[in-house]
Amino acid sequence: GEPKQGGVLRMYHRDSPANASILEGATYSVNVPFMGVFNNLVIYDQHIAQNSPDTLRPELAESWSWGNDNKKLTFKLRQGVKWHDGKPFTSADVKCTFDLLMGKSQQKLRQNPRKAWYNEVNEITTSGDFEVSFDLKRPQPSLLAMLASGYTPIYPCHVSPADMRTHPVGTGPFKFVEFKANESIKLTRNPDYWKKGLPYLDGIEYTIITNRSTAILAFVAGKFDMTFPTHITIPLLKDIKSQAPNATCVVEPTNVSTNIIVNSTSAPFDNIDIRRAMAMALDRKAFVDILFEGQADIGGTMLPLPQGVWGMPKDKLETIPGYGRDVNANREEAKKLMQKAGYGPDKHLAVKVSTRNLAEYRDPAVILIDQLKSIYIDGELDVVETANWFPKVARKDYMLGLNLTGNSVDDPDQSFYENYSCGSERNYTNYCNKEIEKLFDVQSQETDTSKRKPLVWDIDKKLQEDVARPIIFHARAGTCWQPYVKGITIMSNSSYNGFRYEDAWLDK
Amino acid sequence: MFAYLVRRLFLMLVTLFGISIVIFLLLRIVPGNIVDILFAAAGYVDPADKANLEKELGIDQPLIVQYWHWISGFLRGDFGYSYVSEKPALQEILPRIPITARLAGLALLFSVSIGIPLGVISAVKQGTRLDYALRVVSLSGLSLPSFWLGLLILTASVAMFGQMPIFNPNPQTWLEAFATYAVPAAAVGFRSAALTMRITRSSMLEVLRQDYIRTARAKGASDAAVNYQHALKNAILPVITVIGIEAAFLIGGLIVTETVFNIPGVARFLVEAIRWRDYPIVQNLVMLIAVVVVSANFIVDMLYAVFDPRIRYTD
Amino acid sequence: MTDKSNLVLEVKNLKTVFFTNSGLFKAVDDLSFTVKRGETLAIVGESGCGKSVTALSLMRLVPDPPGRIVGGSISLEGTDLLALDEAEMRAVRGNRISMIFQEPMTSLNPVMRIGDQIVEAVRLHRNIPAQEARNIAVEMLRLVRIPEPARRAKEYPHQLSGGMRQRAMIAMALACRPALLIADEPTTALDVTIQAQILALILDLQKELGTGLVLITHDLGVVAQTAQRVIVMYAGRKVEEASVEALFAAPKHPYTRGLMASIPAVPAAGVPAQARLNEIPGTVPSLVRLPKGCAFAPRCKLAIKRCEAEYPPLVDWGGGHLAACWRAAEVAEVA
Amino acid sequence: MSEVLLEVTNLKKHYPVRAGVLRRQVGTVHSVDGVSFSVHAGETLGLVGESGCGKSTVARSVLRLVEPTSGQIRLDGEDITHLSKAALRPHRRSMQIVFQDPFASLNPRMTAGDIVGEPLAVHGLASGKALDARVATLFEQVGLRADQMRNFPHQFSGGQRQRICIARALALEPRLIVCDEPVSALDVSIQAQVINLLIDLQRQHGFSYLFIAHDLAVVAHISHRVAVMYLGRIVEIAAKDELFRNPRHPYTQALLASVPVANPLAKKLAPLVDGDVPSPVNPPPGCAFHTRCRYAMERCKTERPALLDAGDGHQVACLLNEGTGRSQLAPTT
Amino acid sequence: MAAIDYDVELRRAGAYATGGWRRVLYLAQRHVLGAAGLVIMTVFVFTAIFADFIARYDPLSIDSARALARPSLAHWMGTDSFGRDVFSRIIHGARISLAVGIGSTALGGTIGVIVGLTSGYLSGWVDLVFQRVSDVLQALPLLVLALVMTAALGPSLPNVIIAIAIPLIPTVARVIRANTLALRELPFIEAAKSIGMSEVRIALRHVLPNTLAPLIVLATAQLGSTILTEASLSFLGLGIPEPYPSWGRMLSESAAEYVRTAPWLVIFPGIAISLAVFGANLFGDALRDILDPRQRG
Ligand SMILES: Nc1ncnc2c1ncn2[C@@H]1O[C@H](COP(=O)(O)OP(=O)(O)OP(=O)(O)O)[C@@H](O)[C@H]1O
Ligand SMILES: Nc1ncnc2c1ncn2[C@@H]1O[C@H](COP(=O)(O)OP(=O)(O)OP(=O)(O)O)[C@@H](O)[C@H]1O
Ligand SMILES: [Mg+2]
Ligand SMILES: [Mg+2]
Ligand code: NI
Repeated sequence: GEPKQGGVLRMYHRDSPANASILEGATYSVNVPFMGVFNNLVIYDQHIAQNSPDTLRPELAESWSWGNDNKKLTFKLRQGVKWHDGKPFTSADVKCTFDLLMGKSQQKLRQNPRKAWYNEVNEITTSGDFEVSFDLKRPQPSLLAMLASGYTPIYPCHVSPADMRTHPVGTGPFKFVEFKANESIKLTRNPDYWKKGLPYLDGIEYTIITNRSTAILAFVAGKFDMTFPTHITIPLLKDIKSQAPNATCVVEPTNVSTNIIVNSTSAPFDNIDIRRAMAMALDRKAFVDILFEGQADIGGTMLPLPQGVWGMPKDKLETIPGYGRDVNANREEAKKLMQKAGYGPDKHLAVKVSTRNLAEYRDPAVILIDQLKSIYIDGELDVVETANWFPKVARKDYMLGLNLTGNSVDDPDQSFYENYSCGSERNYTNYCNKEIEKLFDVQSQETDTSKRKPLVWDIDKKLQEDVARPIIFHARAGTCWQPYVKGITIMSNSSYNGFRYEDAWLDK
Repeated sequence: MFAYLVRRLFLMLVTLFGISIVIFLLLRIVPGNIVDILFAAAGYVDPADKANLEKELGIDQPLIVQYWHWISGFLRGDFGYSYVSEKPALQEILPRIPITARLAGLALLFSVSIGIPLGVISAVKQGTRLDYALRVVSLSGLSLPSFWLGLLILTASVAMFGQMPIFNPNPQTWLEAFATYAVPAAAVGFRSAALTMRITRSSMLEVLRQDYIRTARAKGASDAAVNYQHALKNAILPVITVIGIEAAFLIGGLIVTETVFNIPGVARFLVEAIRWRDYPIVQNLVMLIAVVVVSANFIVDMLYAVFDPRIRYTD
Repeated sequence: MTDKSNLVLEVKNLKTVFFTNSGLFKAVDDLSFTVKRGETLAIVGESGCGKSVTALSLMRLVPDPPGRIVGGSISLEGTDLLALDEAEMRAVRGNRISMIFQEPMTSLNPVMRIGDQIVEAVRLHRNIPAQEARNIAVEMLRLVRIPEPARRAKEYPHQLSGGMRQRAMIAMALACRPALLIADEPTTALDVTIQAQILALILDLQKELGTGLVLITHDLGVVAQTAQRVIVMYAGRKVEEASVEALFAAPKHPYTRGLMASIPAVPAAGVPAQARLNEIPGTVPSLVRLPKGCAFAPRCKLAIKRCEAEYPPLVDWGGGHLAACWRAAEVAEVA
Repeated sequence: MSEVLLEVTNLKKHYPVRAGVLRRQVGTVHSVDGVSFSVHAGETLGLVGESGCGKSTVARSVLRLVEPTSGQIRLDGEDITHLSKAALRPHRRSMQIVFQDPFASLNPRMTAGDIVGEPLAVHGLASGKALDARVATLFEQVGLRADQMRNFPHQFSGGQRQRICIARALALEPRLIVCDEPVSALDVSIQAQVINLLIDLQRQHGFSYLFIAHDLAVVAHISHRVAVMYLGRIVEIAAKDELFRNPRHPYTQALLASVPVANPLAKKLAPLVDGDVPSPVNPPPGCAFHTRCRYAMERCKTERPALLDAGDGHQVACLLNEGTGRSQLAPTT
Repeated sequence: MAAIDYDVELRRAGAYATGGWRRVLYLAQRHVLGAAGLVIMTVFVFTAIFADFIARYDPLSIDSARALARPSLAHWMGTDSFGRDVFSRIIHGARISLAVGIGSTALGGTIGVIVGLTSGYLSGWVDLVFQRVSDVLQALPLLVLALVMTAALGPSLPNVIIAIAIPLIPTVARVIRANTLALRELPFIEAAKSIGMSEVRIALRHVLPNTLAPLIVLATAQLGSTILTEASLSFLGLGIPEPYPSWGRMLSESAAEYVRTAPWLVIFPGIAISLAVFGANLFGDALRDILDPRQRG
């Protein structure tokens, strides 16, 4: 039927985010509840599941244009938009936001995890209250993708970053009411929202429930209208369907890849043969079968097709060593490599597989260890607490690590530069290949998507062949809501960008 | 009596001081601090940012300074600010206390009001089927992991009533209030009721062997009078001690129960704070808990004197 | 033989056993005796010979399990106690028949005021208001010569000395003016000077109230000073019964004789240093594996074949002097 | 007389009563408050007194099982009051103790043989076969069978247990055996056996005994001399005959008179003293007995009588006896 | 008076059960629950020891083809989502749970005994310090302590054992200390002193053996609670990590996802934990009755 005004959407939240500041956040625990408070310059269409350059929509910007050999991106801003505290929104706010992100302003973010996104941006300039331009060092068509991410809301100039952590002020459809750590997050309808008639909901209430069973039970018992987005594992999905047959559930990729980080700086994985053997011993399908009952994707660095925009075509994928269909043949070859390196049935290689103490990490690690047995590698699981994980990785105090890499936008620039460029903070393995880095820049500047894709595929394939960070699979997860909840679209190639909820409504 | 009180108070202070040191040091021994945790989600640690943040939070200072800073604040009632929420720690802790207190109080009530009578019955009927049955039930109470019991209760109530008692901060009806507190309290209380019952039973059995029980019988007192007036009054002493010790255990049980029933009390909050290495919260909360536990033990000692005239706190 | 109307207690063939994991303890075996109004009957014997069990049997307070009265009759002022149901028995206990226990330290409820414990004893049997009962309690404490009885009534047992506690026990036992008082080693835990005080007190009160008294002790000196009649028990059985004078003058059972000889008397002047005592060789037999014949035979100098085979019957040697020994007649001469 | 084996001079043992924040001492239990006596070689000194008057404390102090507060203990002329534990060890062989409760005095988890052999093993006097043989001899000496060595304490009767304790004390061939109420827990007929055993052993080996009991009659039978204690002090010491024939202290008299005589024709149960024993925490000033003494005078409330010799080594601590050398009290019997 | 069958009464009192096996059988009859507990414990210990022979599959071997199989003849307790045989995992889990239970009880017990003995025997300032330390440890909720400890030490089998053992120390030490203090007053200790025995030897030879009974009773009672503590830690994500098949983690993890879809994943570990703890408690209770009727706890 027609969208109806009214009602509060009740959702549970999987854990208590550190604070309410999306710019400082690095997990979708922050995005989901607070994205509705803000607007971006541009945003992915909230009702098209696949984010792609074609689904970019203006938001606070009414339009944008490329100039100066694609090195200048200019936005015309919407007029008459007000911050939740009544102050008018202007181009100054946009400049403030990006200066903050680029570390150029007086005020500092406590954490700035996505500073690297703006590496190619020289400067932000305003021209009048309602025009703002990004000056780039070189063309970077992907910048728009980053600006459209849920991670890139526009912050007001007049509120300090510290206040944004505890009491965020935005221009979005919902106003922040309160955030009680470990308890609840409450948003209420912004009656002065610049999109007339929106939002439909009177508010959104998140109850924080860390225990998954409790949360699911509560959803089944009708305490919630919706589960936390992409929080439902495949086994649980079955459970929910059996208990709440009316609920609508969707399963979508989360654009989080599960991969292996290899410490190639010290023995034994300084030996490329052993690295290759390990990569070839993987039975990716087994991972997917066990952990997702078949419902996950195998691919390279970029999210596989069809949900992914940049994924390699299947035939290309299967030419990569270790991706071939015949696992046994792969392993035979892997064994040979191992023997070449001096290992065999009588001389096993003992390896520690480090990972974080979370089920999403531990479970694949267990399977990994089991699979490595087939090529004379005796793995031992080394479970690390969250607090120790990155310091440990940074110290290179591991042999193999089982890691999850989340991609906030389905875009090669974000993925490649962040994870594989020399010196990048998130390039844990310090994989550094100048050749490939050049290729990164080439694809990055290509404005024609159809020409850019083959470039990306080649890079992706090369990365896999180099065993830079072997990708095991790309996870999927489910989201459920009660039948009367309408206007919800779960993004199929990102889990950070689809929570504006301005036109979600309740058919009750 | 006065001298005793002063001495006890002094010992309590010594204990609390010890606890403050232990928890302070333990937290620093635990690898990683709030900064690591904050950065963990981001997937990398920027050393400069990290140093900045550590400086801002004051966790780069020498331990002695940090300790002094904390403890002097604690004594002044200044609990500092939560690292995570950046709100005053007191403001975070205080509203959660009544919730846990209600829960703990109810659980204790449950434990005492079920445990003691059943313990007496089981002791008086020692060796009968009833005794066996009660003992088995109480032991099963002690054998079920409490999270498991909680989940069973939740699952069962969803399966049977399509409803579940999930925490409701503003219960409208009596029933809601009941579900909010009573069910989880019963889940925790079951275990401690089992414990109370066991202690009551063994204490009663011991007392029933005493000479003065025989004296009471020789006076012609009825079984009921002997069991409840003479025996229970004496048997209650060890029970009281155990209930005092239970106070500390209860907090542990509440951590799990609050998690399962999603109750925003201090116990679960503490676990979260430990996870976040939120020193101001953990340190102050642990101190508050310790104050409660230590006071509970103190009250128990005082109750002892009420129940047992032989104990006069002169030394 | 005796005037039945004057009898307070008549015990016939009392038999109390314990079923224990080491076997059947015949703690009291075929015991008969009587107590007259105002009379003091002493029961003596070594530790474990069944004195306390006899007392508990009279009160029907033998712990069950493991104990059980398996035979005989106990008639108190004409009613057979063993035939009463538990409620009727409660009405008798503490009322017509009372008991003072050996350990004054542990026999008082430590968490109840002395006064309240006496009040309870009174009110269980007499339907009177609390205040009146309290007055009676203070009166009883005064009767047992506790100084400042009103204050002491408000105190707890631990605040009293051993002697005072025992007095309070006596006050409690006598609160309802029972027909029969059983005192089970009432002074063993006390010092001689206090013992003398307590014994004197019990006898005074007994005279005053005309109560029948069963006094259990292992101290022949106490017996000599307090009792009119004496029963000597050995291994659960009565081996001799006589008036106190007759018994001390001429014991008829070798055990009694040995006992008397082995008790070190306070020497009148002239006892040589290091006088060896007369000892009874051997040890008291276990009540589980009693010999078939006379239980004392293995330790008895006079034992003959017959002693080992047959248990000697209790024979009246005149004047109510009963003894169970085949050679009772010769005892005096042999020693 | 023969040589002095043990000499105790002005022995005091005070236990602190603590209270307050810093457990400051707020009072003192005057368990033993200035006791002097001596035991000669081959002699038995009996020590009697009411419960709690400090008899056991004297016994423990003599053996240095508790540290005396002040005073002097000389064993064989050597002052052992302040010897270190190590220096004391050789002297331990000269003195041994037998306790009241034979069951509690035996480790329930050791066999009788091990218990008796332990002193020998500790002092390295014997081991292996020799040890067994020695233990067997000891068993025979105290009237136990050697085959009972392998039994555990609970398998023995009370009298037998006390024999094991005695055997353990004998193992080191001591010269002095302190007996702290060794027969109080025993049956009357067994008590006689143990006393006879002690007497026999003394005759054979020439031990000295410090024999503690609350039962005057028992003490009378085994002792050469008797000391009477009241509230931490010795009130009278005399040769046994002298003491019983001519008790001079009112307390001794009361004690003697209170013992029920096993003779129904001599009834005399009228108690001689009234009242209870005062607490050793606040002993009455002056003569501690004055609260219960029927001869008490004003002076008794303030003046503490010294233990003075009244002739023939008969020492009394009573103001009535002062200076006269003769009791002014009428004998009570 | 009702006729009394002496034989029946004596049998009930255990008079015929003398020596060796008969006594054991009698005690088993008297303490049916305790005997049941002993049987349960024995079965668990047995399975733990012979896990390799009893388990029919490798508890760690993963096979996607047979994931989430219902209980069947091939897999008595079904398989988990990794296709691991639940029966084999439970059998091997007995090892882990007993390792945690026995390990932490033994560790905490040993240290507790040493501390309790020393402090009870030496008294003085050693005792005073110990008292205050145990006050401190006891005022901190056990689970909080264990939580912080595991966080500090990192999740691994030995660390979990240590984390659970530490809060145990004061409990054990208190019991031992109280016992030592009581024993110290006993004449047989004085007798040992009087023959010139050294304090250490007295403590080890006379005091320690006599604290054994209460210690055993305490230990069996603690055994159960340590297993439960491990389960609770697992529930909070701090228990024994993969790949060890700890019952606590098996239960707490599958409880979330498989209660309804694959209940065997939840039922069997749940039963295993409860049964083991139940058995330990039953046995502990009976032991207390047999060994030390006056011990409370
Ligand atoms: N509750 C019981 N269980 C088993 N046996 C018992 C029990 N009470 C008494 N007996 C046994 O009954 C026998 C008689 O005991 P009783 O207490 O009557 O002796 P007693 O003559 O009073 O000795 P004492 O002088 O030591 O008080 C003893 O051998 C004892 O072992
Ligand atoms: N360790 C101690 N601490 C404090 N007071 C003590 C201690 N040992 C003994 N006392 C006190 O010292 C006094 C004398 O005790 P002791 O044991 O020597 O008396 P006793 O004459 O042996 O008595 P009994 O005849 O009862 O054995 C008592 O009042 C006792 O309470
Ligand atoms: Mg008795
Ligand atoms: Mg003593
Ligand atoms: Ni001389």
